[in-house]
Amino acid sequence: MSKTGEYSTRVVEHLVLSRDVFRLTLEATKLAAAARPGQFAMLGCGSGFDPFLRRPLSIHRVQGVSGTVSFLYRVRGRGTEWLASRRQGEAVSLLGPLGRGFRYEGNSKRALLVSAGIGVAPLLFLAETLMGLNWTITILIGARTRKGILCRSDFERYGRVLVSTDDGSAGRRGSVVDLLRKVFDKDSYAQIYACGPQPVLVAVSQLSADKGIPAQLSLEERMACGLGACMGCVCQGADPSRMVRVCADGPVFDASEVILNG
Amino acid sequence: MSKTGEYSTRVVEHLVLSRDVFRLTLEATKLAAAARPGQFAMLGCGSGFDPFLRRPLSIHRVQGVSGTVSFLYRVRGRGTEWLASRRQGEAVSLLGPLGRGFRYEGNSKRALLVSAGIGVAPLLFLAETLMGLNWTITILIGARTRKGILCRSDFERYGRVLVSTDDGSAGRRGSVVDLLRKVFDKDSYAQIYACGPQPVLVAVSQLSADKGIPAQLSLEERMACGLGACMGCVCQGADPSRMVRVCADGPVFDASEVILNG
Amino acid sequence: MADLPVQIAGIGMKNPVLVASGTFGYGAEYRPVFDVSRLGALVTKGLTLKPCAGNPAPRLWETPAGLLNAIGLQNPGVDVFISDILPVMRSYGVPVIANIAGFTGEEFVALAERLDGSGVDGLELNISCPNVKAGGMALGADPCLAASVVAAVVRATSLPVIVKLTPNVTDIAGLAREVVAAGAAALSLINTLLGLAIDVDAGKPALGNVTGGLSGPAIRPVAVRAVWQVAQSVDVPIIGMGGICTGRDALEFILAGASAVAVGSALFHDPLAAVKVIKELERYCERKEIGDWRSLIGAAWKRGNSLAGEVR
Amino acid sequence: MADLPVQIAGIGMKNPVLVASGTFGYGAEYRPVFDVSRLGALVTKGLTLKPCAGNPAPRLWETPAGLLNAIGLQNPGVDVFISDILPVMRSYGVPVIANIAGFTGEEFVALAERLDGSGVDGLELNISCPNVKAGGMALGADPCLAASVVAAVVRATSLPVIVKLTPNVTDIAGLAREVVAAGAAALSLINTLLGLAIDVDAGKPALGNVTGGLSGPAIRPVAVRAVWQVAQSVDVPIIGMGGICTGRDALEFILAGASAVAVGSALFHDPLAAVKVIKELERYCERKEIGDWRSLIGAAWKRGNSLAGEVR
Ligand SMILES: Cc1cc2nc3c(=O)[nH]c(=O)nc-3n(C[C@H](O)[C@H](O)[C@H](O)COP(=O)(O)OP(=O)(O)OC[C@H]3O[C@@H](n4cnc5c(N)ncnc54)[C@H](O)[C@@H]3O)c2cc1C
Ligand SMILES: Cc1cc2nc3c(=O)[nH]c(=O)nc-3n(C[C@H](O)[C@H](O)[C@H](O)COP(=O)(O)OP(=O)(O)OC[C@H]3O[C@@H](n4cnc5c(N)ncnc54)[C@H](O)[C@@H]3O)c2cc1C
Ligand SMILES: Cc1cc2nc3c(=O)[nH]c(=O)nc-3n(C[C@H](O)[C@H](O)[C@H](O)COP(=O)(O)O)c2cc1C
Ligand SMILES: Cc1cc2nc3c(=O)[nH]c(=O)nc-3n(C[C@H](O)[C@H](O)[C@H](O)COP(=O)(O)O)c2cc1C
Ligand code: FES
Ligand code: FES
Repeated sequence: MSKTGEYSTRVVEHLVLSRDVFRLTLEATKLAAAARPGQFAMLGCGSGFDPFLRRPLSIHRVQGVSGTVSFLYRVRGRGTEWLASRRQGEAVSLLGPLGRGFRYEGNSKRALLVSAGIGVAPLLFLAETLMGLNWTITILIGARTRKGILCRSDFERYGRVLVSTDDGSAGRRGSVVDLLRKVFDKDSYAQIYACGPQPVLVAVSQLSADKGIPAQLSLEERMACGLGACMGCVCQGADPSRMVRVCADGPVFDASEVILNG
Repeated sequence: MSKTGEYSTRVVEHLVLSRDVFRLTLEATKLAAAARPGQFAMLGCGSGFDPFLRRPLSIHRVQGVSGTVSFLYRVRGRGTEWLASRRQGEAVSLLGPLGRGFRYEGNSKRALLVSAGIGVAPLLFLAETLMGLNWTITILIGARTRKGILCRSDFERYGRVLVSTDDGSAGRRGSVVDLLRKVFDKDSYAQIYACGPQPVLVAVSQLSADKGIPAQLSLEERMACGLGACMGCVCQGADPSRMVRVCADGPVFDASEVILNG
Repeated sequence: MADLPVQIAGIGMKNPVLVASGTFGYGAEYRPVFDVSRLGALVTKGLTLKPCAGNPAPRLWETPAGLLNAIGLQNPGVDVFISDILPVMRSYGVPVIANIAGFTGEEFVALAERLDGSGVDGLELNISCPNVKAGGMALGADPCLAASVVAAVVRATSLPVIVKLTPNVTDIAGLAREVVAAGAAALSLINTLLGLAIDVDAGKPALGNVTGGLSGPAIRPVAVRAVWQVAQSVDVPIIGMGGICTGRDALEFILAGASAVAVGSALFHDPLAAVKVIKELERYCERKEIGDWRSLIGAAWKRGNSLAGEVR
Repeated sequence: MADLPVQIAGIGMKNPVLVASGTFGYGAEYRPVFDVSRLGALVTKGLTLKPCAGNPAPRLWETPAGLLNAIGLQNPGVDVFISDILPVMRSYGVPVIANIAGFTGEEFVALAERLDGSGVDGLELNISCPNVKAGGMALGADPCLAASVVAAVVRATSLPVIVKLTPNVTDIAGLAREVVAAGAAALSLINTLLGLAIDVDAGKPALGNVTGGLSGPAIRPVAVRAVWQVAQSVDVPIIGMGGICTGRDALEFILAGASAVAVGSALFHDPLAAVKVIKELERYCERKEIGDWRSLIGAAWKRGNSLAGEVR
């Protein structure tokens, strides 16, 4: 974390992946050198004081050679909308890398990555890193429809990819949680890594407890400082009297460290 | 004024004339058809609610055939800075045309146009219109230095252009007010039209009163609605108990209608 | 499109979207831009007994997501309003609410008497203007004084009396209770927040009047809080205002307890804001298949009653 | 570069730019981003007698040019602060001001006693937090209660006592006078404005605590007004805060009467905001060739005395 800093970066490439999903690549040499999978950055979104807060986005990919960092994001509201209007060569302010990322432990070096929707964002960087460490990985990607399955071919470079869609238009019909249960019954893993909507995280957390396999979850909360200073982004810790900060104590938590609601 | 409306326009051309002066041309057919010299528009400047207010800019030029309207502006603060970042094809919201423009009266059809700095903006549209009405015009343009003299060649199409600069780098050395006094002593005019900083307007007003030649002044005040509704943009009327609205009663006033301070 | 009828203080409106006093002139000013008869009701610029020249310029100063103003009630006076302006306003076929501002309690009564039978549909008592030295906020921030003025006006007129409150007080709910007890048929909230800006280049206050009133999106959270607190404290309808720019913003006020909303400074950002708010409310009610939109009023605290207790 | 020294309540600072309590943690959090020893002084997150878990999530909600928060004073308690955190804070070589929050007057006294001799350079009494049910704003909005707490704390400690005021009152200048009469050596203003937002999709308040405190550029005009009014009413130095993002913003507060400023929410928009404010103030003083920057304090009303009378 010693390279955490405030950087003024330039847009190198900005791709539209689907109607509302974009991949933004920024020139950010120091960030590229310092970033670890699961960490995030706070991006300035807007020209005046409205929107006021920066937006947290996971580090999706790092190209050490070119010194670039990519983010994969879905346009949700006014901040991401503004971001989507940035063109090549324009400036984006960025604070990062932030937070505690994924940890890689376990003797079997077999990992299961579980994601849904835009939740794939931090897992691509993780998959690449795990492959470099000789892990064997299986990646589950869920979405409502075929179009919602993101980065499938990117992930295929790093491991086995299994897909599910609610409408069956790609992969297995059903939710990624169903898929997860199926896969789980057959194989064994040293670690589960998950990122996605709350129900997916809750299911992974449950399964992790039931089967005694450690899981790491990437959480989201509204953030102001991103640095652990404001106490704004808390989530219930396992010790009920303790609120943990998603930005500084996370965003990646062991499933056993937090109590998810919902 | 019946065509006054709120329009979503597109940038057709955006030229940098000098370090901080831009000419913005928008596709705005209805505005082009309705606009009269001396009128202005309120332009939305910003993507969120900050900056909050629209910026008043004079209509600089109208191309009826192509249905475009041009604005000539100097970057002063955050609103015009944002405007300057708009590129071709991007949208700009605009309310207009607004206000009471210049009036053309007088039997001699001889007009003197006086401006300094960015004050040339509304006078170009006026000059073109007066020429169409067979007026003979003299245009005085003042600035601090040579680089500050704007639109000289444009004006030369419509009449005689005399220039002054504080440092003597173009035209006569001195202020446009000195130039004005000189020109005034020699020739006679049916009307003076002036736009520029307060001291220029005060001098023109004074001269107009002294010599008994009517002058029309284009005033500036901070504005919110631009429509005469909020009473925010007032200036002291000749009747001291009456405050006049620059946006609706002006922005062009007979020098005798208002009391300028400064 | 969904119907959005509402009655405020006995004034029937075809929708709950009004304009905020002082931001819409007398309606005619906005006619070139949109059909003002689309609105639920029109609210006039503050009227005084005599013509009023207002404050010295500058009267406006932009602030982050907001605006400071110190107009100082420039208006032609109630008599010219009744003779020259009101007939035009009435021709739009929309209820007209006269916003009145006395510099003393007696002036409020005199204004109310003058307007009784004039053809306006209701009165909005501006006992909350931060931009005048007498009357205005000084009067409206003191619950006893405020209540006595309201009681006197209610006695003096047959028109429905809406009272507009200032947020520049320690306890707006307490103030609201006093004013309602004195006979207010509805409340408008909020008026502007007392603010000041320094023009750093000039080294002095930016406004001719020194202080001014802060409005616009910047103040919306304060306004929604005021509506939330007051709606749970009194039984009269509330016209909510303060930074409303979109249908979503209007819904915040309605869910917090407002029976109608007014669009003010947003018109300066987007002159079509008020019509957009109407359309967005209509669309919301259709999409959510809401039978009577009035079921939304106060729904944020009526639904989960556990919430309701926390704030008072 | 120009020197910008100042003394606030006897605490010497190399420049008048502080950070606002609760936005800067305990300093260490911002160390990766900039050298925190550049600041005039550090102000801690609000400390309570016992460890405090704070309010339920969500605690943050963005608003136009602002932020609503309802943290509820999450902190490890004063004892852990003294043993584990303060030594680190002191190592930066910058004065440390402890912001303390009691839920009762007695707790304020106990906190002050605990911190006396601990190594902090001063106390900031947070009698203005809108996010706790006891103490906080309820206490700070009542001039008598506030004065009695201040007097008790002043008696209990040898540390300089700075009192932080809430803007959610009818008469902040009157409140300030009471608190200064009770012994406050300096005032901090303003704390957040009481606000509320509705999450329209959820149909209920956006914050876990229902109401929250509004901060950021949105509230700046209210804060500058408060400083302007209070500076002309009392003779102690004022630390001005509320939406300060740039050197120009800081100058607004200084010209209005603040002897120091604090940067808070602006850090969320731009983590380098506080250092930028320092640099911009230095550059301003150089460009304007100002000998002693303190001549700027209150210059907006000291210069033209005719202005000074208008607001009180
Ligand atoms: C650690 C972390 C990593 C994230 N990584 C990604 C990513 O890689 N790709 C991606 O598409 N999204 C990611 N998100 C979610 C992303 O931050 C939000 O979608 C985004 O902030 C929405 O901003 P907006 O202005 O478009 O929406 P608005 O709704 O207009 O935002 C309003 C406010 O709410 C906050 N907010 C809204 N939704 C969320 C959310 N889900 N989580 C946190 N704050 C939110 C915004 O930051 C802002 O302060 C991440 C969130 C966190 C906390
Ligand atoms: C009728 C009219 C016509 C104008 N025509 C032109 C023109 O053709 N070209 C041009 O360059 N400028 C023109 N101006 C001035 C122009 O409106 C301002 O320069 C511009 O608003 C500055 O905005 P900003 O955000 O860059 O500056 P900021 O200082 O950041 O603006 C802050 C606020 O002050 C207002 N403001 C600042 N300066 C002025 C000013 N001089 N007059 C009115 N409001 C001001 C802004 O509108 C805004 O509300 C005109 C002004 C008026 C009233
Ligand atoms: C320029 C201006 C003039 C105003 N004049 C009046 C007035 O005459 N009477 C009144 O009761 N309120 C007046 N107000 C207050 C508004 O009616 C409204 O209460 C306030 O602006 C908050 O709403 P908004 O944020 O939507 O503008 C005025 C506001 C502005 C901005
Ligand atoms: C997230 C957050 C936490 C805060 N916590 C405290 C606190 O613990 N004690 C306190 O006195 N003020 C607290 N404040 C108020 C700030 O210190 C400051 O008074 C206020 O935010 C206005 O300044 P700003 O607009 O620059 O943020 C907090 C503000 C924020 C935004
Ligand atoms: S966002 Fe400030 S502590 Fe996490
Ligand atoms: S800007 Fe509103 S009256 Fe002129």
